[in-house]
Amino acid sequence: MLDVSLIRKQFPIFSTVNDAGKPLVYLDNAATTQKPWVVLESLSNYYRTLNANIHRGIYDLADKSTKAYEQSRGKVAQFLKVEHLEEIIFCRGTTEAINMVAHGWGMDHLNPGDEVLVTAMEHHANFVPWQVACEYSGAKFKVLPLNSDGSLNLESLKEALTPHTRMLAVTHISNTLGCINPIQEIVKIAHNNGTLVMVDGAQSVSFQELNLQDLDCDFFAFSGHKIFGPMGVGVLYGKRELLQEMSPYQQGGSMIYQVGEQKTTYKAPPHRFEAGTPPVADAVALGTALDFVNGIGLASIKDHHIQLRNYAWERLTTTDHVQLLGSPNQSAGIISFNVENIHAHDVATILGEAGIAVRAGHHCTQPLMDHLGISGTVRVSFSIYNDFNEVDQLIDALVTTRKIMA
Amino acid sequence: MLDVSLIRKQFPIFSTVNDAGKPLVYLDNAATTQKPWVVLESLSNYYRTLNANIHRGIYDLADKSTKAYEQSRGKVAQFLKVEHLEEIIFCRGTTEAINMVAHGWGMDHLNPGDEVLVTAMEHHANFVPWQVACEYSGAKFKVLPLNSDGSLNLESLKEALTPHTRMLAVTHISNTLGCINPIQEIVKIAHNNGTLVMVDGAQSVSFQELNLQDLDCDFFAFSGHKIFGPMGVGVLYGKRELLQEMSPYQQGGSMIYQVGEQKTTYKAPPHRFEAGTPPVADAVALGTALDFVNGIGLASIKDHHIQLRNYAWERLTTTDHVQLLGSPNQSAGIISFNVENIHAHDVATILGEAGIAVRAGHHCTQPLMDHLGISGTVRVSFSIYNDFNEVDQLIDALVTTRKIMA
Amino acid sequence: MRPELKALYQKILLDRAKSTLGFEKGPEAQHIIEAYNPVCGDQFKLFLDLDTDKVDHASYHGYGCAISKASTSLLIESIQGKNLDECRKLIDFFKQCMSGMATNPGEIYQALALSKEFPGRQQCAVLSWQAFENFIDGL
Amino acid sequence: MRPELKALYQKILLDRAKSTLGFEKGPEAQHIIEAYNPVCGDQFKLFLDLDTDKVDHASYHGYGCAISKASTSLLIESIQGKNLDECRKLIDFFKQCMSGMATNPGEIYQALALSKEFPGRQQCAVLSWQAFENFIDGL
Ligand SMILES: Cc1ncc(COP(=O)(O)O)c(C=O)c1O
Ligand SMILES: Cc1ncc(COP(=O)(O)O)c(C=O)c1O
Repeated sequence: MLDVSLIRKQFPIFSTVNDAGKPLVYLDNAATTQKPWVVLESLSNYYRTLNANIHRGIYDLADKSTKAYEQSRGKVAQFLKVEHLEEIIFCRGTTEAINMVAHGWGMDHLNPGDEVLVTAMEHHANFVPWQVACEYSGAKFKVLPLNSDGSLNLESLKEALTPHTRMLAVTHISNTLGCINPIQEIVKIAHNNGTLVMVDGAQSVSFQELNLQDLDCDFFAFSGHKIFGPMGVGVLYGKRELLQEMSPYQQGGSMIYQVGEQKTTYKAPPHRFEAGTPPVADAVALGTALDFVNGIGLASIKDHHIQLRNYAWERLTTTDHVQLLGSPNQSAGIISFNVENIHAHDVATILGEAGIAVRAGHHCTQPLMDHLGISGTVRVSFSIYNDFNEVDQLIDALVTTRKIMA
Repeated sequence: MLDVSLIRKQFPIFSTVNDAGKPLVYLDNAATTQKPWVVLESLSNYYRTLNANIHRGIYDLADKSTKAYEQSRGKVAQFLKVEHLEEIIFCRGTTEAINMVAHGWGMDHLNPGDEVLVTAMEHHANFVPWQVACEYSGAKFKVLPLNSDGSLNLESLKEALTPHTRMLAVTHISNTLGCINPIQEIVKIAHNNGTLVMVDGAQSVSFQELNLQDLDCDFFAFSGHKIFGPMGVGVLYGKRELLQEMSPYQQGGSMIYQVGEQKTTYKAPPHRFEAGTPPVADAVALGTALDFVNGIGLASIKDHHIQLRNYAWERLTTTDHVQLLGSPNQSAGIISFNVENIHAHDVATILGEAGIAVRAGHHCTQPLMDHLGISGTVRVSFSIYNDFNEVDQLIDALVTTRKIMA
Repeated sequence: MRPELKALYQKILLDRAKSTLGFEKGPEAQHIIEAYNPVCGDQFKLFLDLDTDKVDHASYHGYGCAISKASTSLLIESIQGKNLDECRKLIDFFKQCMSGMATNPGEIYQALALSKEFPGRQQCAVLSWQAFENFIDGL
Repeated sequence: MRPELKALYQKILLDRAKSTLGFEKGPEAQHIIEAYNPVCGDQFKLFLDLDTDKVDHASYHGYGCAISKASTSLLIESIQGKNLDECRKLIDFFKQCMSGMATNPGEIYQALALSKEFPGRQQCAVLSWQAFENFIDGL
């Protein structure tokens, strides 16, 4: 286990208390993570010493600002183990990254007769943009059914792929159930079929070491705010050859080669996809967040997540009236459950009163809820600053919940 | 004039020096403004005490975070004097705001036979998205020619509008020449013709008091980073009736009403247009930046800009070999010029060495450069922390430039 | 734990949430009103038969948390047999209770009003009432 | 002001930038290479006539700053009459000069190399050389 007390000291938010005076037990890390001092300092330092618009100015600050921004791109490239810097595009987050592909790539490459396949466990961000892209292009939108426990079935996948399937959109880790999809295998199956793969990495990037060259996926997206970085910045990775032939999703300053009255040409990637003033400070601070993660080590982080998850799964299994969803195998630090006859929101309110922050609802995965035949779940999701004691507090609060709601 | 020494104390960047050891004379405010302590503190405070994902959580932090975000929306609404909160959409900046309209609105409302009119002084951000939207929709893209000094000609505008003109895209203030366009009059002319108006407010929002109800424009865009706020956040204003019938430009979490396997419905504005995790901290800090501006007062700020501009214009006029562009009337704190026989980049490098940050180039207004028959300009742009003495330093450095390059 | 939590989830509210009073599908009803909260997925259908301007029969179906169920059940019971003017008065009274300004709110209304003390829960209390008000306004 | 600035804008570079040597349109040339910097708008056209693998005639036209003009003029002069192998060696030599690793760079190359001391200016020095290298690589 990580030294949690040491880690918590680096996160200022843990000195706050809630309205009921309780200290924070933050178990909503799949929604967003808390920020360490170094990231806040990085943000502030940027604005105090480097702030200038990038890629256009020929004075000191503009140059330093540009370098800091591009250096951060380098950190992301290393973090994801990708070969070419220009395969890393800064954007607002996972949602925008996927929209850039669904609409930017989709616009030119989807036609009537084509098919797009998404799994039924996708977050709305990797579901609805494809649905809309299909609507506009006339392509067929297909949803891959899941096993009854909500996990992916590779046999169904093979069956669902047709010669017309141009794109498979699949999440690396389910944000609701925590199950980890075998992306490498999935990509092989898809590529054998001539199908590209868009991987939603929102939940995997802070859980395990990644090597996109090994995964061999065509596109990959993640959000800075889910890996201790600021909100408002995220990353789209795309294979060089694909980005080179992809239309820009947005047009504006910094991405233009030459503007003519009737025709405009664009720069090469990555700049083609970064129109206008980007969130420079946030991008720089994301680099700092990745340094922070590397400092702890993703192997230790993964181990920490899994230990917490196993302990919580075990304790929840032996807690009366708790119904766990998903399966404990092959899964990250995310658990969904329900308490018999008590609505998830009522559970969350009572936990919240005890200072325990959990999420209740459909977690932006309505198709998965439909598949499981439920309207929502209570979800706990762990991070490096959580410990066993917090799991115990969760269990106690669930017992209290039953008492109050009985 | 504002009390510049007092104001400068609030901006930490002015304690830095450049590589040559010179203190910072920052005259590139049209590109981005520097940030006062209160804004940095607001950012940091958000992450230290409120950080949580918004609109979805039912615990303390999530609630406070959501309230801070929505409160900031209220501040923007007040700042722009708009009637309805839901007319304010947070996005990354001016560029994204315009893309949202060009593509989101354009997709449903532009058809072959329709026309879009943009002026030749537009920033690429209010030019290229319309060009592309026309390309996709089959509408005609038309560029309004300017007077020889680069200013707008209302007679030409009247002539250029046809019964097919669905949209007029026009900047409030030219980011290259500083000229102020009479938006209220322009909107009347356009509306009389049944044409909607998209106003690029990137340069006006930090210069003068705005009342969008009086201006009566249909869409208005600005960037937080040009008004002392963070990079990565900006605002699109749209009239309620127009937003209500507008398709979302991006799809994802938080903007969805209900997801079905074949059909998805969306929330009402503004949430329909804020897919995924927004830059919450940046939006909150933008609210703080607006408070800061209100504290100084836009009337004083405008006066300060104009005094600096008039003084600089006068001094530049009497400096040998300086060719001023545009006209001094009706213009904001932005001046473009060239030094005879010396390329703008060489000027900027020598000024930069003296600690004076200016911009050189086409300023993302290539169509305007073509119109003026030049390849670029040196641009100085003022803000609240600039003073007459800095203008004098600029003039001295220009004399030095001539000496070095002679 | 603050006393407000116990006062919110008090017996009268929980009993109401569990009661099956008025919980009944009415697919043939004259009017079917949807009350849906996209944030949490709570979803009720209100089934109404009007006799000119009087509520002849009302029932509801769907799912939601204890607060939204209790509140919906209360609504359905309260409007039974009322004319539209009375319904409007009832809605006003409900709003007053929720804002703490009613002089004599009654136990269950008081409990519902406490929802605003808890992050994101007030919406649960007002969900069906709002949908019903929108319906009446649109008549 | 640091001495580097004066050393960058020294007489030999400024003279070169102003010289009209090789500054001539060649619309009929065999090859027209575009050297364009989208950041600043600097834009040159290089006009080349090749005789099998030898540069028979070279000229350039366009506009840019003192650094990019001097550098382009130097390029055009240097490749005149050279064969492609020699051109490649020249490019390598230029790169070495720019990185400060050439043993005997010569005054004007040294001046150009100083561009990297100034924000955003190195691109001006290498613009045309890069375009020319890309052209040769693509032959
Ligand atoms: C699996 C998954 N995909 C996409 C998203 C959307 O990320 P963001 O809101 O940062 O764009 C999330 C988080 O909400 C997620 O968990
Ligand atoms: C007039 C004008 N429009 C649009 C923009 C683009 O703004 P942003 O880069 O913040 O999207 C700018 C600034 O670069 C501008 O000056």
